[in-house]
Amino acid sequence: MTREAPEATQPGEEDLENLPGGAKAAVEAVLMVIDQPATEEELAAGLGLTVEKVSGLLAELQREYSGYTVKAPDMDQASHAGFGSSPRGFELRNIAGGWRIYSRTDFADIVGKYVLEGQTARLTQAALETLAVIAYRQPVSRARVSAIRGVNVDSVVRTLAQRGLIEDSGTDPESGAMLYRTTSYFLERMGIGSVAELPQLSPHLPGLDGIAEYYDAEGI
Amino acid sequence: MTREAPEATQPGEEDLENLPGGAKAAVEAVLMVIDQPATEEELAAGLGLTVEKVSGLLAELQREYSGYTVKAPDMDQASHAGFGSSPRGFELRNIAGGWRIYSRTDFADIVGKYVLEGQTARLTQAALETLAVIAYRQPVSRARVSAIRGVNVDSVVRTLAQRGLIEDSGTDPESGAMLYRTTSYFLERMGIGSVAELPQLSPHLPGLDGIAEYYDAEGI
Amino acid sequence: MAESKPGFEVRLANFTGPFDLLLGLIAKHQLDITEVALATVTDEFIKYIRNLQKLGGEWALDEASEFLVIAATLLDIKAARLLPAGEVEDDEDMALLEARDLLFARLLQYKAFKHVAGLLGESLHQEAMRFPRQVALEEHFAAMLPELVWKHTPEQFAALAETALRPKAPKPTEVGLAHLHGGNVSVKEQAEIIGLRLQRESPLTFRAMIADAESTLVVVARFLALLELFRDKAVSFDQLSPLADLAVHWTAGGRQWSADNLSEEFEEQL
Repeated sequence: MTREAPEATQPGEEDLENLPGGAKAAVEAVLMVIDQPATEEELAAGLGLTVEKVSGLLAELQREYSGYTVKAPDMDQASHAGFGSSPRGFELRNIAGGWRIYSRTDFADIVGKYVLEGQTARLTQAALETLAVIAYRQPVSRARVSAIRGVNVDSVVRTLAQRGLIEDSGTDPESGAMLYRTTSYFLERMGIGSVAELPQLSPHLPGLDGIAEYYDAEGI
Repeated sequence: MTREAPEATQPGEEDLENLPGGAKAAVEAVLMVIDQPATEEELAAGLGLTVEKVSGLLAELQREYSGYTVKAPDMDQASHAGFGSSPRGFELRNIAGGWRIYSRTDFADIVGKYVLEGQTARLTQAALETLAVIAYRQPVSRARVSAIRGVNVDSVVRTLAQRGLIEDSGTDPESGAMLYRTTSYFLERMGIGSVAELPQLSPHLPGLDGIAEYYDAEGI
Repeated sequence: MAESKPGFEVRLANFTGPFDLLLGLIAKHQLDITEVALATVTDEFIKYIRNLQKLGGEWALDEASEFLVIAATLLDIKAARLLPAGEVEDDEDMALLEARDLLFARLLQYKAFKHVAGLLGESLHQEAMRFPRQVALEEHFAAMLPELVWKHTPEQFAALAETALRPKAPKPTEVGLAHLHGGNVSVKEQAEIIGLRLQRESPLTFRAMIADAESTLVVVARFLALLELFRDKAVSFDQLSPLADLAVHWTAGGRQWSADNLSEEFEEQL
């Protein structure tokens, strides 16, 4: 195992390894108190570890929680390396660029009874379509979303903003129109790391090479 | 192992055992996401298990998290029974009859430092405005405040509650949504004796009534 | 439309089946849009929606607005398809053909977004089955937070509340809407323009009528307006040979005519 040279003020890896459970448990301890996803960089900086080390520990924890037996190279007793063969009730996921603990899907019904807050009503078809246009065309003005959907979207856009799924993203320098983009909460709710992970739009959209130019030409 | 006869609508022990990780993982799933400590009775009711069964599972989880090798009587492979010999970064504690998962005390320094990183002594503009809306429209639900502010206020409301400026004030009998009000600490910081002493607002501002119609129309 | 409900079915002389399938066939050019009796489709749809309402279906509104979007686009395409389909002879015909393709592209794009919206809905639903750990800070950590700096007087706080509670002023989007759309082109407005022009001078060629059109949309709108005027028996056409100039005659005479009397069909702005 290579040891990094921690800064003097940081707890550093050596100190952490002296605590029960070591650096891995320290990462776990922090994951218990965060209320939004933490990036590997934030965790590394807070714990005085390198990003590589933190990445490795997170991957190890993720495997342990999912019930795979871990054989870490520096552990003597693989059977004692952590969680055994059965999956835990929770999982560690990397969403919207950060790591966070979630209850496992299998227990959705049971957990749902305890966690009423934060459960949001399903979006209407109109809201979903508007959200889709904004997600794939961001940053985009309301007028352009309206033009694509063929209906006025003002109230739907307001609802999506209230739900925290979209936000203002400044104004278009040319038209002065307010532009909208999706939020990191949207990524969290979708369970993806970035908008690049959204399903491809083009397979559903054949022969539309000219459409963007059309809208641009119209100044929408 | 005795098997209980759960109510028809409850998941019941037999169903739980068919899920990955079984009843123990189900208890864990709930414990990982609840904010308020849950009693054994509450857990038993939600899971469709007997209180005895839940007690046993809680004790088992507590031991696992603390790193004792578990030898459950009905398990063949003790080494695979759960967490191995090294303690986790979290612990299961029973405080005043309720169970909740906390970060392990050994890591208090590290976690404390992580939590304080980037914390400011000042409220953000978003937090101040949200607090103002709650102060003048209390008791009020998060969804209503979101509707007034036009953005999602979930994390800001959490910050204000954490800072002791607002608190739960029961649930709305109609919607079942959690309502918030300001605290006596808020009055203290404002230097006033009661919310009645807050300066009057212009009578032209829309009250909750106007918002309610708008809000119901949105179907939120 | 979700699989859980039967969805809207169309019964026409040359097609019977789900509305979605009809759109698919048109999209794949396997069915000519000009052969679809849109009026019949609309009548059937209204019947279908009434039934849904009777059953208390809450999706009636969603489905109705979706139908309106598609039907309006189909109507646009159908109208554009009535253009001469022969060889492209000059830039003007080219522009009209492009307008038709763009309208068609708009329909395809709408359907594509509708499809991915379904995928997004599915992801959101799946993710809603996982709950993040999002607990309040443990008390001993909360106690470590720096003491709050509070320097607002009750008056300043009230001013803050005034700002927060005041209804938000319309965003700049609203102000610039007309020019953002490249100028909303209204069929009714264009009908007014060509109506007045024809009352002054008749006959006029279509070419002359669109000579001053500043965009393709205006050309399309004027064409649609002519169809409307024709239906209202305000104009008549003659054309000496296929693809020759189309001469438009004003036939409403001196009787009271106003674009306001045009049917509501083209209320929607292009």
